[in-house]
Amino acid sequence: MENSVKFLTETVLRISGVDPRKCMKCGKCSGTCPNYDAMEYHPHQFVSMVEKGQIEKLMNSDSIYLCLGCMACVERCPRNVAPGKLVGAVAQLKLRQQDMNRKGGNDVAAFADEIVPQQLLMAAMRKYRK
Amino acid sequence: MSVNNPNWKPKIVAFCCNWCSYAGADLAGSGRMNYPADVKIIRVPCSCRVNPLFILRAFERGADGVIICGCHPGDCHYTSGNYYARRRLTMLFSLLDYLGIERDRTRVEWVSAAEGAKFAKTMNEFVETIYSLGENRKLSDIRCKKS
Amino acid sequence: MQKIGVFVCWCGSNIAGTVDVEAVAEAMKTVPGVVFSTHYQYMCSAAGQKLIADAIHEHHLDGIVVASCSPRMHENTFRKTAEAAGLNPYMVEIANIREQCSWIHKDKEEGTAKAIVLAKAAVAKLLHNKPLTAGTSAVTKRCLVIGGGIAGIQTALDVADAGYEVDIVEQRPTIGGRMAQLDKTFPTLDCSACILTPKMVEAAQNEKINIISYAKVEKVDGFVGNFRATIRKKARCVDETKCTGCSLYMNKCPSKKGKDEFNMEMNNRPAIYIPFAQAIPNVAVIDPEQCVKLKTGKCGLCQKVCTAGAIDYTQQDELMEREYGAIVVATGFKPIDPSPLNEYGYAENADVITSLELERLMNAAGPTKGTLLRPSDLKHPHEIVFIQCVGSRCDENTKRGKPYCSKICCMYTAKHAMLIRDKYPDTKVHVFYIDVRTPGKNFDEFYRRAVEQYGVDYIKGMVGKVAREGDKLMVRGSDLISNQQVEIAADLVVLATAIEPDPSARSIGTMLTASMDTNDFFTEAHAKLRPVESPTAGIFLSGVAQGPKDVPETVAQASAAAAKVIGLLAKDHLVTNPCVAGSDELLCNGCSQCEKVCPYGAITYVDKEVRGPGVREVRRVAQVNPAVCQGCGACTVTCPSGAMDLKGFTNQQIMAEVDAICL
Amino acid sequence: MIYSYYPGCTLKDRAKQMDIYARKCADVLGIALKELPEWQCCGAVYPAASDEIAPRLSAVRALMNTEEGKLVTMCSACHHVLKRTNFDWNRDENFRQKANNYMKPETPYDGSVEVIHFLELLRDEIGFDALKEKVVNPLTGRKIGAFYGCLLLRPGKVLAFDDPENPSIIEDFIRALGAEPVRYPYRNECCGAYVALENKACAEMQVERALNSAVAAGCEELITACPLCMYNLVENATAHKLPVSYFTELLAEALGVKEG
Amino acid sequence: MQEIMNRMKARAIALLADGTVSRVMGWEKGEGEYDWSPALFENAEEMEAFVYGDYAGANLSKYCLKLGKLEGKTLVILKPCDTLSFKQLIHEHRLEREKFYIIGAGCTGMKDEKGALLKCNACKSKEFAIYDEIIDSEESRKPTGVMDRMAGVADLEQMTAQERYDFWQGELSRCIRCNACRNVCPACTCIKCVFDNPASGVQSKAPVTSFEENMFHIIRAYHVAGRCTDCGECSRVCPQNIPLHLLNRKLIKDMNELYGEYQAGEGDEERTPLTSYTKEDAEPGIVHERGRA
Repeated sequence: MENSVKFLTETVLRISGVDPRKCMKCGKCSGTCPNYDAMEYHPHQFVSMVEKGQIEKLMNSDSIYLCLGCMACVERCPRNVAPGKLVGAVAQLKLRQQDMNRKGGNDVAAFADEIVPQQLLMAAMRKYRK
Repeated sequence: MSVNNPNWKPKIVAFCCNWCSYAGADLAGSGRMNYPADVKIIRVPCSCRVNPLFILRAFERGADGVIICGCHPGDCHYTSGNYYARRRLTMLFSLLDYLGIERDRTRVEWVSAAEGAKFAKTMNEFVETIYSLGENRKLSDIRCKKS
Repeated sequence: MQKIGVFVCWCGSNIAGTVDVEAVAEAMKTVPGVVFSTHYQYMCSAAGQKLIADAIHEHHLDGIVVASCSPRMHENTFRKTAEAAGLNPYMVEIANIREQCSWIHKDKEEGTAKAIVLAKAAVAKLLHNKPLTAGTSAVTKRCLVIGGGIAGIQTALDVADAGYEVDIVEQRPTIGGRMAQLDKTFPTLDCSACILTPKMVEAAQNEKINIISYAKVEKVDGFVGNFRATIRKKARCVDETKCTGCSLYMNKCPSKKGKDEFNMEMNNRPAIYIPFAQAIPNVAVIDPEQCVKLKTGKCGLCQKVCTAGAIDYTQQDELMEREYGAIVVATGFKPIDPSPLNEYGYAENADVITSLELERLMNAAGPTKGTLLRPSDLKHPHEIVFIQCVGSRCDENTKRGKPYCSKICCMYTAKHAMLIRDKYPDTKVHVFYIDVRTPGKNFDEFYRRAVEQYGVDYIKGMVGKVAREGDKLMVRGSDLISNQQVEIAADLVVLATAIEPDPSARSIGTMLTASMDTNDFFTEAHAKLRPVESPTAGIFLSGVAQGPKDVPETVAQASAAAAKVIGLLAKDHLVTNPCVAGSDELLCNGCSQCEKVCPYGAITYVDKEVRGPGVREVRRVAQVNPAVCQGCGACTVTCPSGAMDLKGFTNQQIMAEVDAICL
Repeated sequence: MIYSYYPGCTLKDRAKQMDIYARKCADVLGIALKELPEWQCCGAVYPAASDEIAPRLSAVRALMNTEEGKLVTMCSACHHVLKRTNFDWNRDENFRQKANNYMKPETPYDGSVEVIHFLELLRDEIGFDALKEKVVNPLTGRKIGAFYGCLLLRPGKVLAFDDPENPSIIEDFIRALGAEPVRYPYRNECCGAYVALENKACAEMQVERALNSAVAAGCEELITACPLCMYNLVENATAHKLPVSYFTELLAEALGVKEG
Repeated sequence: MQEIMNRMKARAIALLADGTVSRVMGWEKGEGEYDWSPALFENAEEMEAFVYGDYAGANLSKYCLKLGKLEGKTLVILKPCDTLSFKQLIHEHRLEREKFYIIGAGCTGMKDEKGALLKCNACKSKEFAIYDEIIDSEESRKPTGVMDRMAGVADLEQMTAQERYDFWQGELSRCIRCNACRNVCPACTCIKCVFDNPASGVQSKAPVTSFEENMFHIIRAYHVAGRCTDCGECSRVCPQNIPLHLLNRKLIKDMNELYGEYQAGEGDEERTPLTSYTKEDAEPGIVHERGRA
């Protein structure tokens, strides 16, 4: 898989459908993010870093697994930028790299107990491995 | 189809009402919003001045697409002109479609004086549509086609 | 054979940059009818116009085509040039090779080819032009101002000052508008009422100004110089000529549930009330929704205490018809309702308020008599958060607000922050902002004072959530400079809500056929050069109706609109548009279809002896009144025989253009 | 009235109650919930990348197999995934084409199915006023908070379920059952379940914020439509705790069919 | 029908005799058995040639344009569908009501050598839109011709654009520009037609290219839109048997669907669908969308 800045940036933009140039840098996404403190890079940084082509930095950060996928930033963005979709797209790009699964199938299966809902396990399968 | 003639450039006539759409076209111009040179604008006072004869004449003389632009319904400078135009053009387009003429060669769009971007976008879309339809053969007068 | 001259303008590099003007001029020489063709750097300059005039004389031209900028720019210039050179001004056609050619195309070859086609189309049309003579119409020397805020008041005062009559039609019971609701004004911190009320009084006392309050314009027809408006004066159930504005009834009225509109509905008022102490006219009004007498027929207390005998429960709406030469739109604005943006919790928390509500809370005549107390528990707030750009600058696809910057919020928020810190130094004030926009005289200095002198905490970032927790409002937002998410426990949250045109604007725009943009602001005739005129002749724009602006800008625009109105009313006659419809009696069937679509009632039918080759009989034929016809052309298309045609845009002219473009 | 019904995997196992109560209530309300034949897991998360086709195929199949025009879902996550799949199907040519290439269906899905949540069915098809009349056991005096979470509401334009910032459907539902709905600011925020497996602390923080907000506003119990929220609000509650139940359980109680 | 004719004849002669009318517009037999032509009768002797019956298909409304200019009243015989054309001409101020005495003629459906007329297969109405007296029979009041008037249009609408194009080219290319359609049409009443007027810019006397008959027929259909009563005379008289009524019916169908049911010549409203509007009218794009569904 190609890893040039150009390729990564274009792929993220294409698969996310996000246009970071629409951003007016108001920071509302980060103001509304429920998991802000846990993340190394915050939603508004995803937008500006993708625009600048700093995808690899983002791919190598745990932030991509800390997004709750709650879409609050998508809903509230006044510019229709959808930062959350960028986070998801970068995470997806990471999983598509060779040997870059966050967890193996067995690791996820190990979470299973009497209470954990099936869909959460299924979601983990989707979010942590490809 | 356009495949016959790779150098084919469409001829597109845009009738624009003086108060809204012509001004919108001017705004697109001063905003440097590009659209293809295939579009040529004819200024009319109101979309209700556009006689079906003009549209057929354009096709006869080799136009590949005709678009009529006027003020948004409710905003006509003359209060009701575009309402009449809307009915007249609906009927004309329907009749052309009924005669088997590609319906996408005709279009009506309401563009206000403030909508330069919409004007450019509309023209770009329309030109693209006409390119995909290719040359107008069904309605043209063969005498008028330059070989 | 006509002799046509073609004049191709470079417009400096505006046209010459992407159109080979020399090639265009050269190509036009071979077009039938063209006897002279040239190009010049600036055709609109004195030298360019002289070049045209000289060519008209030298080549005995009977028509000219100027290939230049949009006819909306210089058509009149060149018509005057032609007229001065002895040519009928309607023997001039413009080929728009700037806005519709050079500015939108990058390829010079393509641009040149298109410019030639456009110029040829203009020549083709011109070959069918006929000299036209404009008629005249009288001017009614009275002006209608719709809206009695500071914009309408200023325009009215200036027009009246020049000696013309002005009617101000205001929908509320008093003039004064939004400015009357403001506490202080930036950047001087003048008391708003102190500078506005003298103007209100001046308007009331001016003999030339007639204030029609609690009224709305229902219908307007006619045209520049000759408008006729129908105005509905709503029944206020109080005789304006008798009421002394004594307010004795205030405590007697048993109904206390009316929302005080002037105080942004933060407190209640009786059913009979005067909106505020300095209201003009200082006359009470009865709210029919709240009045016990009007609703049940039992009460009448206010009538009993009124010594002037002004109360009249049977009063009916009154319709007035008035004639005007000019109309000024000064319909103003309202703040948007921030409830849909409920992450700010406006709908649920009394202590989340809009800036205009804060103005009333800080005003001595407001619900708290000017003491800053928060609405929920009337306690003094110690920590206040301001949020900027609420509903402004939003992408249109989000439906979260307006796409434009509301322009005044940065400054009034700085004002609020400063006034609070000044009056209540124990209060912490935070402002969440995206950008602080201060382009105005002494504006940035003002904002810096708020930060440097008053210690207002400006946080660059937006708020994501306001949540009530106990008696605090937890405001969570981002601080982009320190790259942190911050949470502030506030007592009061103030939203700098976007402003939007008054809801009445859209219907007024439709009534006046004055064009508006997608945000319902009125469009100006030219964004730079004719900023106070509507494209519709005789309609002028004043204040926020045209776009967001602050008080000084509004006043400046109001006076500019007045200057334009005075210029119009000073004329005894206006030259009418000669491009009107006309019917060929020999072709007219008398079928009456055209009459049905004429929006102006300009077409009538007469039985008339028609004479022509082999024809001499009495027929029913259409006649157009050229003074009433506005030249839309609706009739021409309805006419199946082609008897009805439009001068300046005849069937032949338009078809010649079509042919020239397509061939 | 007959509706196609998509229960989803969790409702067949860990969240059985939600499904059982829903069916009982449907009987009382005169609705036939016709379970889709051979449905598969919806995919649990909607893919963030527009070129991910395979994870959405089972959702497309569910839509394709819907015969009744309307497909009812119970679980927030399934509702989310199915609605978004349907939305994109009708707008994304590329998705449509590729999915058809994968599945090679005899007749491709025409995009005409309407996905509705059971709550929408109660609101729009039955009406809360009519529901109120069916209540035999009004839950008078109970102060109940709705926990919407994120999946039901957002993205608002796609799900078109309720006002994403100011929803009222569950409050209206609670009112119809005779209880007192309590609105609190964090009712439409995320519970953090998606990170709960890997990062319990994070999840706990989100839950605490929500429960704190609910308790402060006077909620005595919460209801949800989401098995993830249910799991998380119960398992990862720390300082504040509240009883949580599925909305269908509450409905069954009010309609008098909870037991037996 | 014979009985109706006899009553009609007697009544006409009486009206001529008492001076109520100066002439009678009706039909007389032509050369062939089916070939009945419009004819004018000025006295009782001439009335001997008067006929009315199964072959009186011609719509006499248009002849009234000239008759209306003569001294005295003209008696005109109008079948139910003809009264619509007549009334429409009154709406357009082309005829003066006082100049005519109208006998509404009961009709059991008209024929020609090929059988029932096209307009009679889909008879619009047995009601008279305008009349002074009615001469009919029980038989003539019964409905006739119950075929779907719009069936032919609907069939064409079902075709692909190319099929429609081929169909119309096949039909219209046979036009010889004899102008029979125009001359017979009671809505085509221009003193001078745009196609005859050199100043109109579209003058054309005979088709030179395939386009011109398109243009002629499109514009003709368009010019009578909203005024055409669907009397079917255009198709009846076309020597090339071009189904011109399918153009008019398409416009009628569209107007009915988009702007509400409307029958030209019915009622007292002079406005047609194309000289009125509502603010909520469909956008012209509906033509495009409708085709794609």
